[in-house]
Amino acid sequence: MEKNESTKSDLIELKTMFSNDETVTFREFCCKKEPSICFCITFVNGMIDKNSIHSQIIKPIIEAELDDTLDINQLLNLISKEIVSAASVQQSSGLDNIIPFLLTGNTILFVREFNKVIIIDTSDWDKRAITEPESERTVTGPREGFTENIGTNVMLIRRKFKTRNLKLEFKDIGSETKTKICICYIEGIVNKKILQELNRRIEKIDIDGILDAQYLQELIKDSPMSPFKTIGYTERPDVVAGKLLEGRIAIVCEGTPVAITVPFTFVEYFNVNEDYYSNFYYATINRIIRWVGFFLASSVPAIYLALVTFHQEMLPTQLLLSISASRQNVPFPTIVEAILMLFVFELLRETSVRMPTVIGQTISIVGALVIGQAAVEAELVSAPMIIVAALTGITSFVVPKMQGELIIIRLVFLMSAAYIGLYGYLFSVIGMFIHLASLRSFGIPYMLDIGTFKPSDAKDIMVRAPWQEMKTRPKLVVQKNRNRVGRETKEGDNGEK
Amino acid sequence: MVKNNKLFCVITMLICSCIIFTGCWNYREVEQLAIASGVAVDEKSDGITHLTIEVVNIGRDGKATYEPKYIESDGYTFFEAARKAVTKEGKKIYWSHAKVVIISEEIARKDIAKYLDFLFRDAETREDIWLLISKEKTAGEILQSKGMLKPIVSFQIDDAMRSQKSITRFPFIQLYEFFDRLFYKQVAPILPTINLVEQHGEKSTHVGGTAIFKGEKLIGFLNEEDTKSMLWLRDEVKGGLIILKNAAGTDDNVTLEIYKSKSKITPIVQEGVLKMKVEVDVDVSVGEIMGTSDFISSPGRQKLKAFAEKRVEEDINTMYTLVRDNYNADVFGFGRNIEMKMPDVWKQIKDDWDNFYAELELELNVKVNIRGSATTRVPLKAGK
Amino acid sequence: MNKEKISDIQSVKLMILFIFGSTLVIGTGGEAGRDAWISIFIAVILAIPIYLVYSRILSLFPGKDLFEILELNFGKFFGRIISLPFIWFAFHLGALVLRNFGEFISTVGLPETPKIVPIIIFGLLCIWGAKAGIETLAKCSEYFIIFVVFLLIVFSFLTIPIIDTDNIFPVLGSGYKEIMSGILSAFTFPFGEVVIFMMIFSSLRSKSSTSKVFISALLLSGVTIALLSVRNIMILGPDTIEAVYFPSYFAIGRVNIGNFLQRMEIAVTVVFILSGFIKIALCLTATARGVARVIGFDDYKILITPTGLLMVNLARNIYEDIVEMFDWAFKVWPYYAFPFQVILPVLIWIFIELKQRAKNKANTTEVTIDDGSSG
Amino acid sequence: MFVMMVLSYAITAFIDLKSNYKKQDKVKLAVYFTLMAISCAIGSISGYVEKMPSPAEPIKNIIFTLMGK
Repeated sequence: MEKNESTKSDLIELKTMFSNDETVTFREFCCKKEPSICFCITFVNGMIDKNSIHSQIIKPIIEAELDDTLDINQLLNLISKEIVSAASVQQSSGLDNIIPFLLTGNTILFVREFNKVIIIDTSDWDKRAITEPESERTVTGPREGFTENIGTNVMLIRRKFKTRNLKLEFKDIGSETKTKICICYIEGIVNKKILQELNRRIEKIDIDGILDAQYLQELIKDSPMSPFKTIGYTERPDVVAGKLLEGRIAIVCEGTPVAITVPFTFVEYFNVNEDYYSNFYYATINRIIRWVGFFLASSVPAIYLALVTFHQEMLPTQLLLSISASRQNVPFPTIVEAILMLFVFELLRETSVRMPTVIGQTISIVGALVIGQAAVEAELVSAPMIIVAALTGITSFVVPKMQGELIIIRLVFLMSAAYIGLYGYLFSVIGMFIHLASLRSFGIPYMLDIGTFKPSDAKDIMVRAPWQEMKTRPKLVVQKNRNRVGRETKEGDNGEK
Repeated sequence: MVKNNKLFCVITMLICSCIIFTGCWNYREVEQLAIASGVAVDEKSDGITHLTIEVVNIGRDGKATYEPKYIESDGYTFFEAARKAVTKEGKKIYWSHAKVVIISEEIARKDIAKYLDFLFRDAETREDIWLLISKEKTAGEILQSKGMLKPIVSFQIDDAMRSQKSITRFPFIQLYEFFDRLFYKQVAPILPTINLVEQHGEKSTHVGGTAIFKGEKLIGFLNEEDTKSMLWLRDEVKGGLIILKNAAGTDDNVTLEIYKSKSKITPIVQEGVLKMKVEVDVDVSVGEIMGTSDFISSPGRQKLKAFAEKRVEEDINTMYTLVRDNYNADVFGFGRNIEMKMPDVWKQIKDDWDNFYAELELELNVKVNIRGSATTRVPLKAGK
Repeated sequence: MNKEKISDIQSVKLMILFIFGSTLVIGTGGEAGRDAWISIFIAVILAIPIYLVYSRILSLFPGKDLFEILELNFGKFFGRIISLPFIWFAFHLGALVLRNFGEFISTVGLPETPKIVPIIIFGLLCIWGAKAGIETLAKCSEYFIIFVVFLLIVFSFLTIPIIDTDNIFPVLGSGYKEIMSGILSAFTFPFGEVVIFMMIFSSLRSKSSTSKVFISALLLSGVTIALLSVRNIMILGPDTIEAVYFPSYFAIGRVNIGNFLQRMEIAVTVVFILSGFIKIALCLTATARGVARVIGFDDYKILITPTGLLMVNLARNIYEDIVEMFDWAFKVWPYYAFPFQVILPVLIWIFIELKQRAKNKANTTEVTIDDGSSG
Repeated sequence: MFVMMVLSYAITAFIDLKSNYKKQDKVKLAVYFTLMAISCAIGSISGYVEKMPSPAEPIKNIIFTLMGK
């Protein structure tokens, strides 16, 4: 009877543990035929589906014809195999094992005072529906995006691969939160070295809680002080699928509607899933526009400043005269003007992101009026500077994933341009190149080796080649199984013609 | 991982601190500049350089206004005078956008190179400035005339110079070409000249004619007609008009418009004498016939062609004799031509080129091809 | 000592940028007047055997740089003694290029800024680049060369309206003496300077094609420099080239297309800064490697910052002014650099070759020489 | 000037070595700081002295004597 005592104390312990917690419910009931066999189920309100508890657990057990003579194991087997009709049922024992299940929406069934319990999956809590991702919109292409639920997210990825090669490895991270993460990759394509490196880094993580994938990102990325991302993220399952096919690894993290992908290279900033869903000429043009946008967003203020304050001879005479005219009564030096305007722009951007949408509109109108028209008329800033700030602001949205980085790059460029003109600007560009060239993401060079890659690897960088031409996966990431489009596909295409 | 971003931070820090602590050496605000658009150089009697600098005065009264402002400044050197102007203007004079330098005849006759050294040496001044020789008493008064279309005289001169291709009345020479010529002694430098003409009772500028230099000294002028003839020998005619007075024995004046012109200059040795063989090949169209003569029909065109060829030939010959005999300046680059095509001969005559040039004969062959008659087939006249 | 590896193409690109270095701005072979380009062509041809010597020395000992080779062949003490002049040469060259750059900026760009400012900043940048390692530099050079080639091509096309082909005639018009001294000047600056690469090329990924790397880089850059020299002569004429400090800068400055595309000299500056950065960073790497080897360090990177700062100091103090710099570059440099670039390497090569022969005779059964210079 | 120089060198050295100071052995650090000190000294001296001795002059003289000019 020692066991009985211990089980009893388990139940009692559980009760005392959650004595003030009203969400944890204990319900005791007995079998109709044999009232001596008593049961107690416990579950967390709000995380379970009451209907299924009622119809799959309580009702069948109460009505079941149980026999008092059965010993505990037989009884449990009988209940879990013949009576409880829930989808997932398992037996367990020990409080430490039980509590995590209880807190993730399972129902725990105590039989009499026995130490063994049955854990029944009745979890059902309110989830956000699968919606179109906000930050990565697409005109064509799928409209589904990740949600906060890791199960849904993994499901969204799995649905795209109907082979057993898709491997999903689950892990719990965080000493307090025990956040579930899932490492997804495709066996046979993935680079084993990168996988090992990733696992090694995940093992090394020592943190109390992971609330968002960003925590994870910062903990496992290379060169953590670099402003550039060496780990990609996306809200879209189709993008993840694409990256998996390129041999990358995706990590889905519980509670985060994004998946992170490794390794991440610089060019991926400029690749958008839309590219693959539209005509490749159009996609190529868009990509080039994105590169130009990056250049403009990072360099326009610096170049403008350098030209206006150091290299006036480079401006055409008419332009010089009109800039000079518009700056006639402006009280600030150009550099202050530039920093001020960029700051105001970032301020407006940040405000409008945090504001409710309705007020956001007001902000933009006020912003446009105040920093545009009125500021120029009051001769606080010059009109060309408004144009520069606006151009910079708009172009920085062309590469949305890079916004944070762009602010830093822009500021560094601007400061060096203010110091020694275009020379300073060039120096900082060289500096950026040194930094980028020395970065690595999980052993993969961040910037591509132009000289060592074959033209076939270039097909998905500045241009988006048609799929018939993109026969191989990127060499740097994938070492074996590089053929992307099989021979059959191509011959089939020809046959149809 | 090598932590490069550390140095990245250093450079950023250095840049920031330098801005704060040491000030900015070349940092200058654009509105702090007095943008010079042109300068006229004169010499005062006692060897003092007198500059008239045209500065664009930018105002902003609702919308931008640009007006010329003239600063006069003296100094023993060009640079001193230019720098002294700062005290009068209050802002630093900015030279990079200057379009025009007008040099008075007086200076040019003495030694033009002296005054150009600053323009050549200074990093701020550009090499694509127009250099003009004033035919008025002082160069300053040209700059201070009133611009007809643009308020700023220098900009107007700039526009006029750029339209050279359709006028062909002055040589198209930018400052750097003049420098190249100065460095290369064998070719005599030339420059366009500028003077004032009266229009609606106000004086405005007019560019036309050529100033001929020998070395750095001005030795004479060519009028506009001769300038065109000279440009033919330099293969620089790109367009313009040929005016035939009393063409082919009639009373009518005819204007031919030049489409294309090519002059081929080769030195030849004929009976032991070195000669320059010049073949001018001009494509023209009949642009205007002031009269009723028939120059459109085939025989008429032949007549016109023969007359035009003769006229051009005469013009060139007259000009050539004038330049050769009066100035003895090889403005056509014949010496350079000989050096290029007959390096051995050149080595022999190089040192005695001036004397040799004085005897150099021209073998001229002009071919005028009438390619069309603009839009009409007949001369304009009352029907019969 | 290092695990860095660079591919053949990367090293060719590094070498091309290195050779472009300050040459594109300062110009070379100016002694030959309008025949400078002929001098450059001949210098390229004359450089081929020397380059073969360099690559032969390297390919005899794959994976080793000059300093290690010297130690192996001359013994620890003598090897280090012989290393010293090479270290000095790399150090001095880096300082010279840095100074060229400083003079260039302060002459054409920022006359009111003290010369030392751009020198220090550029020096720090090069230190950063050198510290990032030769692999990073190689990768940077791959990107930079795109910009450089793009700018060179575009701006050479833009100059077409202002070129005057007459300027290069008569060909071979200047005397043979001038052409000869033009050849010497073009050989020592920039082609012979590639001797620096012997000190850093232990990182080549493939062993057999060292000579291919050297020769292809030489030909590509040599032809480019000669063509640009032709372009400059056509635009400026030999007399003006002689009169100005930075011919390319002046040449591009005359471009004016449609009154809008004008005043584009900054393109020359961009080319200079990009290639100069590579050149100085490589000189710095070579110096630091040499010093590390001589004092017996296993990691040269820690020495980059101090040597780099010393280089900045040397660059600052080496000349009084731009006049002295050009005087020195044209009159002294050819004779000064010649021993480092030709005499010493050739002597070393002969010594090593004889030693190898002797060794081979001693054990004829084992022939392990990697004959890379035959290609 | 002198203080500025020392400061800037100290900052440079600090940032240069911050990440891997502990990994370096004593000899290397000694050489490192000696070289930094020399360069710092030259740097601050050349701020005061009108003309620093430069290797350009002697090299020029040697070569001119060798070439017999």
